[in-house]
Amino acid sequence: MADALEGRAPIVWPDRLRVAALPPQARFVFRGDAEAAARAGDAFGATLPMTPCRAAADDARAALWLGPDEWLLLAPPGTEDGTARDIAAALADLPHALACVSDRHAALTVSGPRAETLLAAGCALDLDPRAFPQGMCTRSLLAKAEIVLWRHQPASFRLEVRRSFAAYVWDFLAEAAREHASA
Amino acid sequence: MTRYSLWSLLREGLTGHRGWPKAWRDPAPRPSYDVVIVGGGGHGLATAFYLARNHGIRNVAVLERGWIGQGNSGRNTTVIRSNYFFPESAAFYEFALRLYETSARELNFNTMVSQRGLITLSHSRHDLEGARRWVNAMHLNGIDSEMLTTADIARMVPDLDCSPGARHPIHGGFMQRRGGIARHDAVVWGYARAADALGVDIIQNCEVTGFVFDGPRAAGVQTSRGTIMAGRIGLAAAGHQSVLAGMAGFRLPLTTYALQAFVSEPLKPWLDKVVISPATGVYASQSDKGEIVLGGALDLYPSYAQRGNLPVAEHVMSGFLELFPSMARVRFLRQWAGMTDVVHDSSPIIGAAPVEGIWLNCGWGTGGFKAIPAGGWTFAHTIANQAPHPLVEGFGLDRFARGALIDEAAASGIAH
Amino acid sequence: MLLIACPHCGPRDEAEFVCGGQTHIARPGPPETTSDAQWARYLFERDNPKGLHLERWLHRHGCGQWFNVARDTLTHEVKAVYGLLDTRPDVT
Amino acid sequence: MTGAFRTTTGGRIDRARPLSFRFDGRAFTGCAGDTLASALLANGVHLAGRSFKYHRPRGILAAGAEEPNALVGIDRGPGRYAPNLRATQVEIHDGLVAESQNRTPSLRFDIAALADFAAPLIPAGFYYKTFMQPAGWWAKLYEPRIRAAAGLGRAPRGADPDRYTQRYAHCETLVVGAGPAGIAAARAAAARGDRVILCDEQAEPGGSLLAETRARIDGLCAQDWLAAALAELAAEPRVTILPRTTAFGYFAQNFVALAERVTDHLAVPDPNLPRERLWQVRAREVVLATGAIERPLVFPENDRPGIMLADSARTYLARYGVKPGCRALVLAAHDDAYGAALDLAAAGMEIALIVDPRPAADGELPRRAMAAGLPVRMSATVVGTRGRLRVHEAHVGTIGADGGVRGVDVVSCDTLLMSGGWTPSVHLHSQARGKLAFRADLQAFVPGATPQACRSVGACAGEFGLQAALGPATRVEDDPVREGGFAGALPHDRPRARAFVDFQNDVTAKDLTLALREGFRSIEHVKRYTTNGMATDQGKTSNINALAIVAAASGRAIPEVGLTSFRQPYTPVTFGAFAGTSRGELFDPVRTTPIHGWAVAQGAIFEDVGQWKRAHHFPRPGEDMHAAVRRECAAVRARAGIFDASTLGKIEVVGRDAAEFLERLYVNSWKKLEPGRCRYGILLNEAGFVIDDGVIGRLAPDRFHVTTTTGGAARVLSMMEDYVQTEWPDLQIWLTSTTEQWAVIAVQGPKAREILAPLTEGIDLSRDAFAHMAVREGRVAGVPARLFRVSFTGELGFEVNVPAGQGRAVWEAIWEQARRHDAVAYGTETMHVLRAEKGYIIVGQETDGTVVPDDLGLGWAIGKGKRDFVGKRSLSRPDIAAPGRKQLVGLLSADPGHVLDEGAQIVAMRDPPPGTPALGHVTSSYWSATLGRSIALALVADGRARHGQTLFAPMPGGAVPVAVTGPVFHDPEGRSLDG
Repeated sequence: MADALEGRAPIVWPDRLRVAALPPQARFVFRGDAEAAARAGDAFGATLPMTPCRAAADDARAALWLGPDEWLLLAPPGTEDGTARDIAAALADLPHALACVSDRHAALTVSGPRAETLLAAGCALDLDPRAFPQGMCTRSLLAKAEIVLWRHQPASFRLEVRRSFAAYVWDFLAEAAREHASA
Repeated sequence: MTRYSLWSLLREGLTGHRGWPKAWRDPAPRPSYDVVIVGGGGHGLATAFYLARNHGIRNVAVLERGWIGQGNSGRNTTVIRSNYFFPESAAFYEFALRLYETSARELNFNTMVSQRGLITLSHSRHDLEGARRWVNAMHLNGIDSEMLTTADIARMVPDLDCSPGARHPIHGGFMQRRGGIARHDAVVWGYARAADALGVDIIQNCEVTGFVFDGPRAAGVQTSRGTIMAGRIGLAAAGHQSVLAGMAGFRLPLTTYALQAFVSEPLKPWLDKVVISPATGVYASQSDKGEIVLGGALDLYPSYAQRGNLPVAEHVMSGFLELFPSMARVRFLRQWAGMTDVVHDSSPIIGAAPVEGIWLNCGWGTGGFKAIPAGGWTFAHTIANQAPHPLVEGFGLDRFARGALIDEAAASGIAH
Repeated sequence: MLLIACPHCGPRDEAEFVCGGQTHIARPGPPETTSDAQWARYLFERDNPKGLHLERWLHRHGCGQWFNVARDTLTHEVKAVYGLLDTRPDVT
Repeated sequence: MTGAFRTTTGGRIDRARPLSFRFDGRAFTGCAGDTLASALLANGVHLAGRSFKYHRPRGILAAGAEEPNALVGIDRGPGRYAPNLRATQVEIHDGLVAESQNRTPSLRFDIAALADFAAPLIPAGFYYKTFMQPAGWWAKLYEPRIRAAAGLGRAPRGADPDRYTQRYAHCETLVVGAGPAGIAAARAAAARGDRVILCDEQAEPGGSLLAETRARIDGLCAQDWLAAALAELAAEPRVTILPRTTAFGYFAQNFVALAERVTDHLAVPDPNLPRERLWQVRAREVVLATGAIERPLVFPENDRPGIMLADSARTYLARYGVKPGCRALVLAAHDDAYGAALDLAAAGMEIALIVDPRPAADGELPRRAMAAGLPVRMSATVVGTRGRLRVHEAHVGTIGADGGVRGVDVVSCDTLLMSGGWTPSVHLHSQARGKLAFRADLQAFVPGATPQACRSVGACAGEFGLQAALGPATRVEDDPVREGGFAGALPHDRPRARAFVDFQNDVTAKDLTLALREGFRSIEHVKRYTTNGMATDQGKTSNINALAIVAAASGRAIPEVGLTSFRQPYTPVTFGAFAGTSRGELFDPVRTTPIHGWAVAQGAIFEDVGQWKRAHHFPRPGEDMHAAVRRECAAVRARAGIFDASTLGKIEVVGRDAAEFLERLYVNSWKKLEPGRCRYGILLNEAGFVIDDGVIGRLAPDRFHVTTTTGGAARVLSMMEDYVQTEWPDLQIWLTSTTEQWAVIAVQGPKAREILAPLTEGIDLSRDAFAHMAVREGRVAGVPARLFRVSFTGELGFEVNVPAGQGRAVWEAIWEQARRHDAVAYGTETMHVLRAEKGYIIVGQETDGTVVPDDLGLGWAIGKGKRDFVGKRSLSRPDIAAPGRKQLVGLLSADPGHVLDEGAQIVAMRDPPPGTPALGHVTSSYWSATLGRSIALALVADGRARHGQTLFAPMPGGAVPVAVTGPVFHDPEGRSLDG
């Protein structure tokens, strides 16, 4: 399965910064009310957070709050059919919408001590850990592209970007990263 | 009125310029006038001038909240042109441009009209088709315009990035040679001085706070300098027209947005055309003082703040650098924002208000300056005859209910 | 750059939002009982006040939700943020 | 030695690190730490510029951002020329190349200075009064001359190779200005644990402390105390100190823009570093510690080289180890000028005379000056000076009780230092929409109430002196109170003499009074008429004096006259900083489809459609566009072609009320559409005009696959969300954008079925099982697919939707099959031609936002008996329902070989008189390979009633006759749809 960032070698400035593309991933957009979300969480295997701008994740699966009735679900590649079946079965009697969007996005990570500074070149959010702690996620803008930004580790952010914007986002980060090349 | 000329300048030069009379008087408001114009901008002052000159109505007052020309007349990018698409607009703006061409001698005040040519760039095949449709329509309307190849443009504007590798490569464009710029303050002051000479009272620091009614008919205005009765009231307060309408008890199809402009530090002559680039959302010219004048799109929410926001500034200036990559080191000196009354179809409103006794001149969006002479001329006619001037019959308020919109914005895709 | 407190996501810069203009405008209907004048007012006429303006904003690059904002068009001060279906807040 | 006027000790420059630089071609040496101004002064060079209007020789007036005269161009090689920089802000580096401006041929001899002799004839606003006769001369003669004379620096040539970046930042406390007050505020905030940003426009933080010579702070000399304080701040991890960073714009909600100059001061910049960085700071509180600007005095001939601000001269000595001259006359309307005189005298400069317009000065500094034996004359002023390229004498007179001046003495001097006191820098406070209050004792405006979380401290708040800046907790010794402050013009009895107020724009006191005489009473009018305060320094040294002169001349108090508004930027900012990385490819994202790489490899020519790159045609070797398009068209009609339609917008509409939702939104009816079927949908705005269209397939009772135009995708989704959330919250539906989830491959042509058959599993492609306008789910080339049977060409057609990640693989599999049938890949141009032959519209081409469905002959699509849908009510507005609207027709030019211009106007007469309104215009026009002739679509008034008529398209080469037909040129019965 071809990813929009295939063949992009990571940008690495040792002990400062690392920008790397992530492999393909099963993705869903789940929409429904709290009850539906709760049951979908059980079926999916990761809780759908009710707190705005929060993500719940284990090693394999994650559920990101994107809106009061909208979540982005991440699961291992190739699990699309199974996941869809499980959720459909569990919510047969509950109104909801599930759309598979595995190929809609490309994903990358920005990590290292300079990660916040690099993202600040194009993202207006306050990324200080006190304002944007681990586990926080949100849709936002990076320069001229919409992103989903998730601080999935203390010093690492995951960016989900629309497939056709992936090249732009990568090139933007590469350009902005240049000034960090020199310590 | 002492005529301005090289000779009067020489004469005064020898006597230390002590003999110049006031450009206009500073009269106290009288209790009543035949016509009261609210708004001392270009449109209001030109209306007063043409009321006096074309219609012999000289018992006229122009009421200005602050100082004349403090609104959009003094806060625009001074572009004049008549490259409009629909016959109604084309005829109107062409009339304005022709009046501009003779304004300096007409008003005996150098309005510095500079018909250096106005180029609209096409950045895609589709743009180019639009441009051709445009030019053909202008030809039918008897207005000069010509298609340009990329090579033509590169010749006329040497520093423009015409390379095919540009993010938005230039596929060509079209030019109105008679388009250009004028000196905005000179237009305001020229009309003010000429109107004053014909007996019009220009009353500054006079804010309208309400209307006086005689039954259903508006018969005067309350102001910060007392009540002033009026046979007819003309509202020409761009940026505040909705506020005035509210005082008079009606609403208008207007929304007010901030439009920013940017000026660079002065440079030696560098750009002798006006360049408009819809795809990058910027237009540029160079003033006689040498400043590069940039304009762009509206801020995206209603505003009366006369201040701009940073994202629009960034967009305009990055758009400018896409066109002129050599200008990154040049510095921007001054920014300002005007308040533009935007109408759904980007065409003006001239005609009767829903309230008897009140007449409207508004809705110029971002295109009010280039319209000033015709706006004044036709508004004066409309007020004097209590019937729309033929050129503005299509621009009445009734068009909205009928659906007879003259949608320049939709037809052109470029903001006005 | 305005700072607007999204009711769901908290304060965000204006770039994430789209302003939808005046709020509390009911769409007239049904068509057959709506006069040309009524319809024109719905399509075109707006309050356009200098001062407090009740307007709709969409958090497009955020939670995707529309909501209402009470903003001063002269100072850009955001006086209140409230839900689409809520009644107008008590601000001046 | 780095200049004859360099002191042997003192200052913050490094005498051990000489730097060579050039000014107007002449080689000079300066020291590390010099500005261009200090280095020139050290070499005895005062003449640094020419004024804008009269081209008068001008020297260095100040030591900072307020400098109006010493503007230079800096040349760092191709594309790296920067005009109009202030010599007082340019840090020198080895090899710096600077040139003066606005002079021909040279700074010392400038022929344009002839303007100075014409000065009596060209006062403020002269150009409004002349150049009007004879007609035409303005355009041909006067204006070009005026333009040539105007302007300062020259424009750079060649693209700037340097990079610019931007950064957002958030902090609890932003401190603007790293002088004593700013440092005190930053320390207090840091102690609270705040995130602090401390920015200063100068090369090193410290402000006035960098040149403080007397005071001791906590027992240390000012520079030692400063070093300690900065070290302490630098050690705080949450404190960011930004030198060379100007806070230039203050926006709503405490949003402040800073411009950081990163590499200009370096001889060899690191190529990885940006030249400048634009900071966008959101601060909980902003502390303004922007200091104050010393005020020049307005007296006759006050503009000669060698005439400087007193405290600037002192700064050059104390900070840069430079003596401004040998013999100074000091014009002191403020005690600080005495301090300057004391320091300069101590450095060995001769103080010829201190002239003080005040009747008495009994402050600490004047007393010290007198005690030190410096000659002082009270109640006196300077009424004139001499010296073309450098002042060499001053004429001093005594001010009588009546205000007249008499008893003029000539004092020789090579330097004239002046001080009218200090003007607090309230620019940012004012930008923040704070109010201003006038303080008569200072003759200046100080900050008043502010609507934002913002406070001013120190000199910019009118609180002068180190103790006031540092606060009671810090012990300051020898910080005497300084008094005085004069604004306006000093008295003199020389009616013809010129006393300059705005040095750069050559505005004199007489220009200001002339404006008043001519009726320009508002200060804004005076400013615009005289151009006072409109130079590149934006009136930093001139506004308050102009205000005072206007007030005095019109008998009003200064606050009555008011103040011109302070606008961003505080000092000029490069366009580059505003653009940041948003240049070239990053100016606007380039979006490509999953199949893009394949098209590139095939040598496709692309076109921009919004942000998308779409394959326009696929030329074979030797083919031009027309040949390629003809071949592609013929192949599709005869056999088949495949087309990348991935850019089409796609929205998944799911929920119990999905059909009802579409029913209310689109003009068509949807409730009766069976699962597995599709329909062509038309979307209007409430004004009734067509804004989008596309095929909508019903996958299940509660699930629709909606397609939109490429350009409409985002707009339509927002519009849908708008109606769902605001108009119809009663509906139970959800929307998900799937535009980028699916790659879409259109297979069109009689062979389409045969091409897909071998690749398709789980879908019966046969005519009866899979009718036109049906949708099925199955697998294509082993990939889960949604297969639509639709046609935008009039031929048998399918659109294969597969997950984008598989798009290219599936495309290549289909291509393999296609080649067996001698099918082609085709681009957007062929797509356009084929659909035009069938009279299918393209939104944005046949529509322009003023077109309703009936105009396009699409009235049939409107659901019968639908009570309402978006835009329905508008369709019955009088002028929409009225006859005479423009309707879609076909046009056939009389000469079949003539392809009309798209955008050609259509009229009834061969030679219409100018002003004849057009009947309509050509919306699409192509050569049709299928018909072997040209075809066109047009919107023409009453078009449907004109079939058979001959109309004309006026062209530069003469009018082209055209016959009006129906819009469907090919296969009107639709036989080909089933292959």
